[in-house]
Amino acid sequence: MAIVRDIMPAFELFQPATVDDALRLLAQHGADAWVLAGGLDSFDWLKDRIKRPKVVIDLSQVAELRGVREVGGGLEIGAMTTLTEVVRHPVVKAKFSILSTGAESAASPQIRNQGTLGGNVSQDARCWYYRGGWKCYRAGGNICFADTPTAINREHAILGADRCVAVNPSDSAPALIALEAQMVIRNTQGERVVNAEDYFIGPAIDIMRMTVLKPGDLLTAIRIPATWAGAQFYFEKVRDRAVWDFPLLNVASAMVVTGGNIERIRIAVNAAAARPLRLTAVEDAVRGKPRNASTGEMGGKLAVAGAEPLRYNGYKIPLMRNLVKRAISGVEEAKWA
Amino acid sequence: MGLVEFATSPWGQSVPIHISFFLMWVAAIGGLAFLIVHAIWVQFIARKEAPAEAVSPEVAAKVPEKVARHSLASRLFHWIMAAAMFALLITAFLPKLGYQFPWVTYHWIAGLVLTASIVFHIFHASFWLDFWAIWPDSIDLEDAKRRWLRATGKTAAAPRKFAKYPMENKMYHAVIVLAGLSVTVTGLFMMKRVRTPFFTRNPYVFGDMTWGLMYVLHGLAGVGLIALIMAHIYFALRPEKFAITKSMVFGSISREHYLEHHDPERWAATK
Amino acid sequence: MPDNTMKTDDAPRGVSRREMIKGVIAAGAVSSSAYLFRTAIVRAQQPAAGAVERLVTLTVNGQQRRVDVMKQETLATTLRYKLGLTGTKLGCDRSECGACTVLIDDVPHYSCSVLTHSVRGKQVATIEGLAAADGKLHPVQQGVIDEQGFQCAFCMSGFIMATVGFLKVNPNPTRAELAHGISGNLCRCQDYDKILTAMMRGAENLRKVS
Amino acid sequence: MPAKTSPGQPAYKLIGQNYATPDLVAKVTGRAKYAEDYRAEGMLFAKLLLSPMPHAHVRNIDASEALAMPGVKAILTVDDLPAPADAMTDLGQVIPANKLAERGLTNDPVYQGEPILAVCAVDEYTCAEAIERIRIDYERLPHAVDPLVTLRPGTANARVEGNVWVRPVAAAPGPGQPPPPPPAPAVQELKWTDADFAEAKDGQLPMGKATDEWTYGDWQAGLKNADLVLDETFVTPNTSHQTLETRTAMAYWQNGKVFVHCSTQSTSQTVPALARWLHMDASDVVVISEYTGGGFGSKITSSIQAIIPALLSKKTGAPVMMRVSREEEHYIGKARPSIHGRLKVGFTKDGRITAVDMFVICDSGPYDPQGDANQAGRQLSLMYQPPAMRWRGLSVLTNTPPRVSQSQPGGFQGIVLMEPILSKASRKLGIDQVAIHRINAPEGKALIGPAVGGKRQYVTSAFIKEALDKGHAAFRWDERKAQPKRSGTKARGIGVATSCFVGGSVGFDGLFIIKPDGRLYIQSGIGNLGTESVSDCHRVTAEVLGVPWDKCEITWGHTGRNLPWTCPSGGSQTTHAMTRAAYVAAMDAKDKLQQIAAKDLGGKPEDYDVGGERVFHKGGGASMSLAQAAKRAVELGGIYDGHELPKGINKFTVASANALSGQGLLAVARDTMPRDGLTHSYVAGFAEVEVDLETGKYQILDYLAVADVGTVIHPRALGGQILGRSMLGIGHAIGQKWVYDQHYGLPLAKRFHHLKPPTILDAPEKMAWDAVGIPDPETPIGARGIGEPPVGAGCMAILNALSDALGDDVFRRAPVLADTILASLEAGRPMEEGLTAHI
Repeated sequence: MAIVRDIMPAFELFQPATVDDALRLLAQHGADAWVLAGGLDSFDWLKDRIKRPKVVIDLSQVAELRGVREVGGGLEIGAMTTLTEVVRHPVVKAKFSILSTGAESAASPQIRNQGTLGGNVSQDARCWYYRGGWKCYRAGGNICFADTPTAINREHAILGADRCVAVNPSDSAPALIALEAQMVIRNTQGERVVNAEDYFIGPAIDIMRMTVLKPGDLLTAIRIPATWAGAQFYFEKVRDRAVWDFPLLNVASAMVVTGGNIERIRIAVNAAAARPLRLTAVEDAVRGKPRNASTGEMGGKLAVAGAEPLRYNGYKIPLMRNLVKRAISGVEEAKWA
Repeated sequence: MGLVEFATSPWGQSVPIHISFFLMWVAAIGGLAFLIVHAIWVQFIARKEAPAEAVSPEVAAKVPEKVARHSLASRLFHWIMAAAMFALLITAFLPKLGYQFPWVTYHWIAGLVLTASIVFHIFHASFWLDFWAIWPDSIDLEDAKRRWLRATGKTAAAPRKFAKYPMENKMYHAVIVLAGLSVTVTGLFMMKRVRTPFFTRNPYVFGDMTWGLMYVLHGLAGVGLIALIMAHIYFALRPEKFAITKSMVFGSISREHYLEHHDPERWAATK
Repeated sequence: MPDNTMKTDDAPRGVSRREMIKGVIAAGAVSSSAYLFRTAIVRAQQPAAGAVERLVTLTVNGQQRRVDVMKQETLATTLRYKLGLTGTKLGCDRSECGACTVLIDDVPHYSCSVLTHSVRGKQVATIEGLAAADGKLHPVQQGVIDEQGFQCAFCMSGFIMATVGFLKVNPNPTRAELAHGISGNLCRCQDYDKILTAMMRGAENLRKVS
Repeated sequence: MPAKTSPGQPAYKLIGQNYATPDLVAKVTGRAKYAEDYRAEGMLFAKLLLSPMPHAHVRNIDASEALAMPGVKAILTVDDLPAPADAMTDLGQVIPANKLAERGLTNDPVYQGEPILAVCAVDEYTCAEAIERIRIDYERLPHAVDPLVTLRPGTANARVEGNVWVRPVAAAPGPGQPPPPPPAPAVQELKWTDADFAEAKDGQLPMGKATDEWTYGDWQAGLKNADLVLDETFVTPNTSHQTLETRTAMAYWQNGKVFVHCSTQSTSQTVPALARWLHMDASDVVVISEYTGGGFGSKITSSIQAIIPALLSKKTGAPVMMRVSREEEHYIGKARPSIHGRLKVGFTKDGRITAVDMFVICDSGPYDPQGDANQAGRQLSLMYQPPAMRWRGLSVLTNTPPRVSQSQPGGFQGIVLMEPILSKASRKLGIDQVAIHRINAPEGKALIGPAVGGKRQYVTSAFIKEALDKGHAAFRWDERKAQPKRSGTKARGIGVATSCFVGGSVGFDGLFIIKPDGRLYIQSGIGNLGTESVSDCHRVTAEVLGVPWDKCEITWGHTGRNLPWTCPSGGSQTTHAMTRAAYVAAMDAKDKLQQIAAKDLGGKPEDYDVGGERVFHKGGGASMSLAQAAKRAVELGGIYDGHELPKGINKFTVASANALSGQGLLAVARDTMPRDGLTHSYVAGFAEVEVDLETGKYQILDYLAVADVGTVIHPRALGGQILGRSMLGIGHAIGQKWVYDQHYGLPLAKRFHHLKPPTILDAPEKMAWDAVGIPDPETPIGARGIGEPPVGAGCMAILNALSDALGDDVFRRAPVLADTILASLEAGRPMEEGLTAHI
């Protein structure tokens, strides 16, 4: 079968108005169904004619999945809330600013106007072999093209690789993990809530999925507890171009400092592994220590312990080390005359 | 649904990537069916053999109380191999059943253990044991024919007693050798495709097609082993064979069992 | 095919905007059935129970337009090939360039990555809808004229729509703010400096009139 | 930006003034129609089937199932294409067809993504479904995507014929004869020895046998007597042109003529190109391209794939549109060839270059040999004026998409190879960067390239030193230089780079009519690709005749509307070539007006002058309006209204003039004005960057480009060109490149977020431009082209600033991204693989 791209294959389109209708449709069509949120990840798969769902369930009409609600000092953000809505939300800005900084660092304005928070955390890997339609492990094959002697893999994983070396490209995920967010998942059987860091899965567990979502599941909301409201935050994303590009690496931290000492801290990085990594070892190591450069250095070094570079992504080790350092002790800003 | 799954290579060619995993169920069900049929056959259909005539007492007298059957080395080998085999089957097929865990590392380590034990066994059997004892000889075939005719009610000369290993035992060994070697050899090549401490990962030592066929062979042998292991356990637990099973633990069989089933001419009993 | 039956909308310059749009719409109508999925209607588009209806009413530039839309059809395709609004360009069709930017309820979107079915009941605005009926240019369009913004201009309608959308949120941006606001648009002539100058001039023009 | 008129140039009314170009309203209202915006009744659609393999032979195509589908109209394969035809130059020279050239479709694909066939159907959906039902039996052939790898012993060749281009040297022209046509290039196999590769130390480019070489001066002595000799290897990137408008085309036939709506840089020049590809008479080809969404060299005469809808339209008897998707554009949209270069450069203590020994490998892709390798040497020899030089080069074939000239072809690579050496020398010798550029800069009729017929050629003029001085002051260079380089986790650096390229050609035609309504009806064959030369050049006509601009109408973009023979809009030729053509046509009009006035009002023609929309007696008194003169021209006929045409104008122009004759005073002329030297333009670029030492990311704080382009015609358009093309170069510095998997020979980077065209936020925080504004002495208006020179200056001002901030040996290839910088800073030496292509 000759390969042809850029014409979306036909599919049946459903636009349910309520979550229940959506869940019923998902249950009814099972693995044949494709959930469409903002669509910015989906349309690539569809236009490339690589994924060919029989049925597309477009959530754009489900009002109850949109919007940010204040719940007991925290927030509940509907999965279909656009990144722009998240970025501009006053409470997010005021109390949980890493989330707005993180979300604002994603893609481009138009994409943030359409892309949703739920979609951003549930998006697929962007490994150029995998997305190029190469039949790799993640695509159900038996090889990783990005981990071969001749592979070009500057964007790939330095940690947690298991056959597949793709990374998770989400910019909001580390912020959510740092904020101790919880993901609300529903299916026709009912509702379950998982911690943000457990929402994502690596290739060792399931090489073909990025998240715990299974056919029939729907991420309906993301809850942000009051726990870290108004804490000291740090978010930084390093990418090639200032717009559109996925992170080479990003880091998010939430920290409570009392008397110059780090009392509580959560740190997460993304694009270092197939799932956003919460750096618990670093958190434990720096907790109770003074918040200064040497603590930062120590945390940074610890963060990259066990990192295994590929042929072209060795730079990610110093990059992660430095970003984690900054996430702990901040940036030494330049003072030009 | 085909027996083999194909994928499009980066060059747009269709290449095999592995067997269709429903074959796993085919093997399991096939194995189960075999042992049910066998049990029914032995229990209800097959004519019981008349107890063979006893050997002369002077011969019997020479037979020790316990007749050594498996050296400690052989037994250790057998059980290590068994452990490795189970580890391999579990790490290979549980994920396919939906139980997700990081299986790759356990799988290749168990694979190495299996390979090592097989290599040991080949040397051990060649230089320390009677290598040919496990392979069917002309008498086995002749007797197999006789047993079949008699079991199906026809007339035939009484089959002689077994040498060290019963016919089925030898047949089984032959098949497992085939499956075991295919799965280990292909498995060893596949080590080049996973991250191991031994060498840099390089899937490009063979072409897409060669690899595909290798995966298919690995898969076929793998699911084949499901059925073979089932049969093995079944026979091990059958009452008439249980003495042999015990001997795989304790190393020897009783004089009675020896005299009843084995032909001192073909297998000289030793302490 | 007899040659004289050939009709194209290779219209001479100088036709008024309205004639032109009529012409293009006519042509658009001619080719609308031609562009997407004529045969697909039979092959792959059997409506299932509860699935969307193919015939939809869209509100584009204030006008109600009834269109037959395939399930997988993007807004850019509908605008360009069914409504004849070819001012909206397709540069990448993958939400990576911004040439197809239109406003949906005043918010800039990449029309190449929006299912037409999802804009039912929403206000869609394209470059053709900016200027007044009498042809008076929108202040942002005027900004381009004032500063000779853009070069090949293939990205222009997208940039203008993105700017118009951004100015609704921030009518008085600094140059840097505006750059961030319209950073979802690519210009391969890379006339970015002059584009920003023109768009800042447009923002200024807009503040004057409103 | 205020209007910039040159101090050196006379006070013009129109030239040097800003104005709104006549195409602008259509552009802002979305009315401007590009190829994909046209519709025709019963229009069918075509889609391409692309090769999945980098190198293969198609054994068999089974399209039966596809053709049986409802809605599928036709299939076009290479067997339906006319064989490659010879080309004919303006001078009537026949350039023999390159039998190895790209044909648009093929059964022997030489790169992944090459079109094998096209399917034509009622809609694109059906095209796609049909393509998936086509079965092709490929014989896979060994591939080569790395120009250096294919030179190793025992490696694969990109084509069965071999892996390098050789161009037999042309025979010297006989006395007074035009040079004979260049002999056809040929492909051969060339493998270097293991010893050649072993000689090169870590990161150095091996230098085996070259296929081409030239020298001038005693370069060996130059290097021997130098106080400092630098031996540096640098690799420039392959970069797709990535015009925002893909090369979509729509075509139909009418009364035996083919009408092609395509995307082209050069309206007039595309007619003979299509005629050649289609084996048709040029008079039966009509090109419609009123607006072109960018070219940068990739659409100089449209693209050969434009014949696919034309031939399908003939086959199906209906109009056919072939939309080209962004991914397809990556394959057939052309790209700039990368160059692996190694230069040995000698310097005196005071920074003057003593000699250059240059070795370059040009990745020419699978088709035509690219001139970039040679042009890199030529432009380098002009820009830095080495007194002695040796150039050696190879044009290597690879199984990657076809290459073609991109803004400043070759010149760019030459600048990029040389500038790091110049800035390194400035640090080693303790000489200011601007100073070392100035010391080596050309001046006046500076020499360029090797000797031709025993004599080295020279340029018309060069005022780059003035540009350096102007920029040095405006950029507050010394002030910035005094600043500290490090603070906190940041490092800052400043950089300067100079750049040059061909700035114009000669010998084209101007054509316009003064009609009895007193207005000028100007015919423009210039492509409208955003440079605005399509109208800017004709400002000269109005200026010379003193006609207000609002009384000028320009017709462009449709060769059915009688356009003159015009230069290709590429290589910065247009402003120079077409202001000259506009000038001679205006002079022709002036001459005819004087004659008409003399006839009617008495006296001799030279007693009359033209101005204020009148032709008047210099002594005052008698005069007539242009309107009256135009009316008289029609009455007089003959030469006056175009019924008699002058000799020497191109036959393309003749046809147009004939069609226009009898409507008024018809002015038509060919530019035969003398020119002493080769026209070149120059740019000096200045940049300041700030590097984050912990992430490797850097920001361009400020950029200034000062151009030497002679007389400024249209300041805003000029500014757009200077900064726009500077950004094109900056893109090469900060991100644009190709990525290939060498095992499969397949591209991994096909999307914008992989190929990284700069966004508005990657542009420098501050950008400014200026022009020296000294008219070129060898052309009447003094204007030169500007499209090319800014590219190299933009790229290298940034990279030199980076080296100023970080020191030498952090990078050895462009582009330079965060990963390269961070890895090198971490290791304290260049970490990125120096020589592997497409990483």
